[in-house]
Order: sequence, then structure tokens, then C-alpha cells
Amino acid sequence: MKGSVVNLARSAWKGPHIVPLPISKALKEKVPIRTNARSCTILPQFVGILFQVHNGKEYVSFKVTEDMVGFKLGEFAPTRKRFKFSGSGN
Amino acid sequence: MLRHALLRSSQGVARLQAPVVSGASLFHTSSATYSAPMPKFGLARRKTPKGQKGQKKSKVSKGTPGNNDSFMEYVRDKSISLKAPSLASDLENIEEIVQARLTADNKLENKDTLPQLTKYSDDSLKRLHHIGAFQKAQYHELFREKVSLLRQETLKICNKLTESASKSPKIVITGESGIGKSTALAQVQSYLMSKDSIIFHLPNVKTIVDGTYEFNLNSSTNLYDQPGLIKKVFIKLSKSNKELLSSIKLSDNYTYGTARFSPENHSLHDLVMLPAKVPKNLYSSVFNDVVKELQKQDKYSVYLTIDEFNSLVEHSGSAYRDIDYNVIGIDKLSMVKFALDWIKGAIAFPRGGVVLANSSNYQESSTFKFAVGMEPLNPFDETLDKSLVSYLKDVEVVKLEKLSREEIGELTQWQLNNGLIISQDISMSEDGEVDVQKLVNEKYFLSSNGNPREFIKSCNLLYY
Amino acid sequence: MSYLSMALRVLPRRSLQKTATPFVTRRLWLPSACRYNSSAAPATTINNNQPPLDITDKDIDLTEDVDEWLSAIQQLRGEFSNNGKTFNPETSLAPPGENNVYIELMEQTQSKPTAAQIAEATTLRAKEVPKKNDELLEHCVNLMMRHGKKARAEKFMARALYLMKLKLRIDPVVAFKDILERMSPLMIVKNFKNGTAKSTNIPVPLGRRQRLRIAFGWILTRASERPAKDFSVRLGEELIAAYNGDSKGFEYRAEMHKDAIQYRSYIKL
Amino acid sequence: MAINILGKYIRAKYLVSEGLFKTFYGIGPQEASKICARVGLFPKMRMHQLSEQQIMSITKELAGLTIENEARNVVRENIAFKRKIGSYSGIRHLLGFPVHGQNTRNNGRTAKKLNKLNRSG
Repeated sequence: MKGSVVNLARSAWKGPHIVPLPISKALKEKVPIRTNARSCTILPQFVGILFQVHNGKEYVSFKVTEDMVGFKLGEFAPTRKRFKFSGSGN
Repeated sequence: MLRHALLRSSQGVARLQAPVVSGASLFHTSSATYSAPMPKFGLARRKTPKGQKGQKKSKVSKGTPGNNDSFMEYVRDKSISLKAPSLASDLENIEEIVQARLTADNKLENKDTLPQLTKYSDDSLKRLHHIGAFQKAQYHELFREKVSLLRQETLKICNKLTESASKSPKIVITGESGIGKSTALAQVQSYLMSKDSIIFHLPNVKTIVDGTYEFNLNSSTNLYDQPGLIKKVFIKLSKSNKELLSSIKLSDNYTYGTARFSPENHSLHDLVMLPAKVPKNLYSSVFNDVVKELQKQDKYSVYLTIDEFNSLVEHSGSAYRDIDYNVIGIDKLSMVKFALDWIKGAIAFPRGGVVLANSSNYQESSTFKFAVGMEPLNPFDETLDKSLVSYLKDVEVVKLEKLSREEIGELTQWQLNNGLIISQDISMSEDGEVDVQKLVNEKYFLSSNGNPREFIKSCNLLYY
Repeated sequence: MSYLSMALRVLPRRSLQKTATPFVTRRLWLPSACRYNSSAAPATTINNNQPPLDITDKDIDLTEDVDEWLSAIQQLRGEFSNNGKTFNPETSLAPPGENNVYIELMEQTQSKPTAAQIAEATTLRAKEVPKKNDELLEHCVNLMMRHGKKARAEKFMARALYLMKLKLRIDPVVAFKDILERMSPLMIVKNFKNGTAKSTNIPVPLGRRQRLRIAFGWILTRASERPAKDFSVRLGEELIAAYNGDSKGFEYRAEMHKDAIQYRSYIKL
Repeated sequence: MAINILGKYIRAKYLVSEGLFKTFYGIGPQEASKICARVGLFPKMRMHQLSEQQIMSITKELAGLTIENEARNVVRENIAFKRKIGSYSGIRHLLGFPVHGQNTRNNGRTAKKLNKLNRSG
């Protein structure tokens, strides 16, 4: 299930797309990692770290759980907001 | 305007039919009743003038525009061929294959090299029908009886088969589309029938491998049997060789379930008839016994004939799958294995041979071509099936060639004599006689330099 | 060679005027196994007397051939990459003094038609393509044609005529023309408007082409009302009926004539 | 005329493999022909040619596969999982929008119909 996203998009020999991130430091010091690398694959080592991922405007923060492994960071930072009519203005 | 006038003029038609009065006086002719409008001209649609509403179209079922089967069905209607009055007298002169040079003596006559038009004898015609030797588009409807062109190649095949019957010659007839492969096979079959030989014909061989028949694994032979196919083959065998088979006495007692066969009371024909008593799972053992009986008898020679043979060996795998979903090879099907063994020589009869004919509807696979020596070995060919090659090694190829200009000339003259060539094609020379040479040249060109089917088409299905 | 020419074909059009050097006519040497499937391979003769080859692993072992190819390629690269440069098909194969190769020049130099061939071509070009035999039949085929599919219409017509031939045992083309001639109307009543709101109906004689067109139109419409599945069968049956005088078309013809007689006083002579 | 397999009626004139994959959710042409091979049916067998025993063995084969509601449940679970972890495609399923980056200005009917958390079909 999770693997399919990786497997379909990418050759097996390449392995997952990895971006150098200060993981050990974040784990040690319990600080969030602020990053723009939305395409970075979530590895098992990331579990428990707080990420702040750029969505084009601001940094969306979320905590990586075990289920998220194999997805990309950007999948958890939505870039679009649903349009709503506000009472006035529009 | 045209339509106006026509509509007006249709009042006569209206009178003939039950008149339906339309209240609105669309047209200014007085006191006219309109119904059943005259049809529009042609298929080119004319738009109705603006502001004028056309009358409602009568509902006509359009039907399918083109349907080949329907056409063939119409053409094959018996009443059509019986309506060939002018040809009847000519046909009487045509020799029957049986009475022709073939039966007189086995030697080929070199005197006249031109092909001859022949008809089948009544006996063999019946048996050929049982076999299913005649195909749809062979233009037999043109003549009162089935006529075919007896060519030198057929004579050669016939001679080869009878001269060396004890060596069991194997022949495959090849050639381009419409050249007369099936016809040649039918002629050979007819000839063999006249020589009192048993024809073992495998019908519709494509259906053997494409998964049409039920199949089951025979644990003793490790091959797959097809009981339905055996039944069908036996029906053809019994119908087309009834007299010969009934004259062969059984050499042994046979028991299948409750059905008993003894040499005193039963002939081979009774066994081939496959009575309802015989259980389905024993069909294959009946088949083996029939083959054994045929091998034991020395009265008649036995010939294997297959039309559309290349469809059988087109691929090395069949459409069947075993329990593990692996493709079952064609040589794992018992009937195919039997035919291939016969072709290879592993199954032998005292006298007989094998005649195969290819079909241009199917490919001649590279394995087939290499095996019979039509092509050299292609080491890069991954589809080459080595085991199949070993089966087909000894098969001799007889390639049917196109007719020569002289032969086409002869045929054209014959068509001309029988009024089959339309007057439009015929040009007169200065003496007022038919310019045959010009016609022959034309027909030779139109028949793509001597293809018999194209020749018949050019005479009968080409009018402009 | 073909790969090379493909690559060269992409090159920009340049240095057309310059003549090509001998290199262009040169053929790449390839071992025989490589040319196996090419058209240049000698025609195989069927020898029925000799049994076909036994396939052994030795036949399929190609290591020697592969070595041969590799050495040939190395040799060629050595030839073309002078001055110690690396081999590049775009530049290394260029004639001396040029940077690139232009493939069209190559083709020009390769084959030139002989005088005899040119003469033959001109004589053949002067000849007209023969027209179809029968104008009327072609006209009718055009009327039958749907969606520009003429070959299809021709097939239907041919088959319908074939059925006529089979059923009636006569020359179908002659019979077909006979039917149309018999069925076609001679006059038609036309509506003429004269200036003001008045209009008159005047019978007008029809030309041959017009007449036959109307008759064939009737045949087609009557044919389409028949139940047979195949169009050629429907048309053939209608034609056979018409030949025996049993067609609605004759009634329509009589009607038109009657109409014309009704308005005969308007004919201006 | 129809043949009853696992409470579903299949047209008698269908090929067996054809009938199976057209009737049961979670079986494709490949799987259907595999079932036929395992039961020992010939490829061009029609539904009406099946014997009672063969129907029984087909039923047995089908019982071992994830089909119908089980197969639908698998899909639902997968969607629910994505929604749970809050991934992009989970959100798109929730909103009923196309998941694989299609435009939403026009069209998108299929997504509107199918993309639900409790997906049926």
C-alpha cells in the first residue's frame, strides 16, 4: 500500500529519494525540522520527529508517525485551501 | 421543384393503395389525396425547401449494409446452381476425375500439359461432402455441378501417393491465396477414394488447439484427450468410408463398459460408429483400437488428410492450460500428437500416406518453414520449436504455381464458350470475330498473372 | 548504416553545393550473419532431396560472429577517427574539409537513372490511365456510395450483378441497362414561377443521364425495403424483380407520364 | 436462462471465464481464466455447459479469494488509512475530488461519484 507510491513512480534500483536532514540532531534536542524539501521520502528514522514543511506560504507542522513511512513530506502539507464564500466581500 | 412535381404525380399510387387523406392542402392541386409518397431519387438526399414540412417517412428497416454470410448463404442456395442451363450440356463432356487418366494407369501422361476441367464422380462427391472438403467462396454456384481445374501438380501428388504407398509419402500443398490448395486436396481425396483407400480426415484443425473441445488428462499416456473431437472425427470417418470400414472384420474382442464388439458380429464400421453405450471416458481407447485395427488390415491403404494444416502448427502452444496455469503444448494433445506421429512416421500403416494443405488465412510459422525446408535456419528466431521440427522433417513441399498465360487462355476460351464473359469485355476484331488474344491478355493481367480465384473473380465479379 | 543515416538526416541543411567524397558510396562491411534478414541475402532454394538441417547448439553459438562484428566495428572506428579524436558519427564521417555530413547528397550520388530508364518513364507517363469501362455503371455506383466509400459501393454493385447473372443466366450489364432504360421516365413536370405570384407547371423532357438517375433512385429505394441482410442481396433481388417487370418503378414511371400528359397544354412550342 | 453461482445469476451464453469476471467484484480476466484452469474447464466452455460438480468446485475456488464485499472492504480500509494519517490523497477522497492531479474546473464526475470515505464500487 505505502510501497506502491514509491514503486510505481520510481525505479527500484534508485532507492527512495533522500534529502540530507538533521535527523539525529532533531531527535536529540527534540526540535522541529523546518524544511522546504517536500519531495523527501519519509524514512523509518523520521518517526517521532516534528516536521515543519513549506506549503508555498507557510510552514505546516506535523509529527511523523509510523504509518507515514514511505510517503513524501509534502503529502502532509496541503498547498490549497478550500474556497469558501465569506459573508461579506465576495 | 422536382420533388414537388413527383409528389403531385403520386396521386395515382394513392389510388392504388388505401387512400389516406391528409387534411392540409400542402400543394395547390385541387382535391388531391396524398399518401405513399414517391420515393426520393437516389441516395443523395435533397433537403426539403424551407418552410415546407416534408411528409412523414415510412418506416423502413434499413438492415445491415454488408453481410458476407448472408450473401454467401444466398449464393449457395441450390436453386441457383440448378439454373445453369447453358452449361449443362458442356458438363457432360467433362471427364470425371475417376474416369480420367488418373485411374486408367498410374503413369502420368505428358501429352497435353494444359490443365483440365473435371468434375467429381457422384460417389466421391457425396463422400467429399461428408468430409467437408468444399469451402464457401469457391464459386461452385456458377455451374450446375462442382467443376474444378485438374492441374499437373495434382496428378504428380496422386502419382507419388500411389507409387510409393508402402513408404507412406508425406506431402504438404502450399501456395498463395486463391491458388487452389483446398481444391487440389479435394481432388487428391477424390482420387484416393476411387482407389479404394480409407481417408482419415481431420476437420477444422484450428478448433483442435483453440480450446473448443472438452479435454481431460489421460493418466496412462500423460496426454490430453478430447472426447468431443474423437466423436466428430469418427462421424466423418464413418460417413466417408462406410463401405470400406464395414468390410473390415474386427480381429479381436473389445469391451467398453457394457458395449461388446466381437469379430463374428461386428465390423470396424460398428466400432467407428461409437454407439451410445460406449462411455465418454473410453473414447480414447476406442480410438486407439480403431487405429490398431487399421494397422492390422492389409486390404486398403489409409491416408491422413488435413486442410488448413498450418493453422495447427502455427504456434507450439495451444489455448489450453493445465491445473498450474501452464500452457499445454500442441503435442500434448492426443489427437495432434497422433497426427504428428503419423506425419513423422512413428505411426505406420501397411500402405498409405499423408496429404496436407496449407491455408493462406493463417501464417506459415517459421518452424514450419524451416522444418519442411522452405527456409534456412534462423539462429535468432526465438519462436523456433525444435520438437515440432523433428515431426515435420520428412514432409515434402508441393508448391502450387500460378497458371501460365496459355492456361489462362484455355480457361478464358471455356468461359467464353459458356457465355460467362460479359459482352462489355469482348472486343471484336475487324473480321467481326471475338478478339480472343486481347481478352486473354486482359484476363491474365486482371488475374494477377494467373491466380485461378482472381481469374474467376475477374470474369464474374468485375463489371466496370 | 541505417542508424547512421537516421542520425545524419537530422542535421541542418548545410554545405549542399560541395561535392561529396568517395566515402559516401562506401558500404559498411558486415559479417554474413548480420545481413541474414536483409533483402540482399541470396534467394533460398528449396531442395527437397536433402533433409533439413539438424539444429544443434553449435549452429546457434555465435561467439565467433560476435567477435567478428566487434573487431569490424573497432576497425571502422579506427579508420574514421583520425588525429586521435574520439569517434562521433556526425563529425568523424564527414568528408575532408567539412565538419558535418549531409545525407541527401549521399543519396544523390548513389543512384542515377540510366537513359533507357528515363526514356521508359517518359513514355509511360505519356500514356493515360485507362478509364473505367462503363460510364453508366460508374454513375450508378456513385449514387449508391455512402461516405465516399467507393470501393464498398463497387463491391455491392458487382455482387448484385453477380446475383443477376446467377439467377437469370444472362449478361448482367446488358440486363441492368435494359432495366434502367425501360424504367426511366421521359418527361417531368416542372414548376416555373413567372414574375408575379403565379406559377405554371410545364412538362419538360429529361436528358438520358437524368432519366437513368431517377430510375436507379427508385430501384435503390425499393431495394432498401427488402428484408435481406446484405445490401447486395437486396439490390440484386430488386434488379431481378425489375427485369421480370415486377417493380414499383414502372408504376412511378407511368404516373410521371400521366402527369406530363395532364399538363401537355402548357408546353410551348 | 441463467446459472447461479454464489447467489449471483450469470447469463448462460457467457464463456465461463467471461461470466466470472463480469459478475464478481475483485476478479479480472486473468484470475477468471486461472480459476477455469484450476477447475479443469476448457477455454471456450459456456456457462450452460457447467455440471453441478463443476459449479461446486468453482464456488470452492471463489471461497478462497477476496472478492465482493471483502474486496470492497480492502479498498475502504486503504482509503480510511490514508485519511487517518492525513495524507493528500486521503483529503482528496474526503472532499470527493480527483486524487491523481486531474483538473477540477470541469469534469471530475467519476471522482465525485466514487471518491468517498465509504466507497461503494
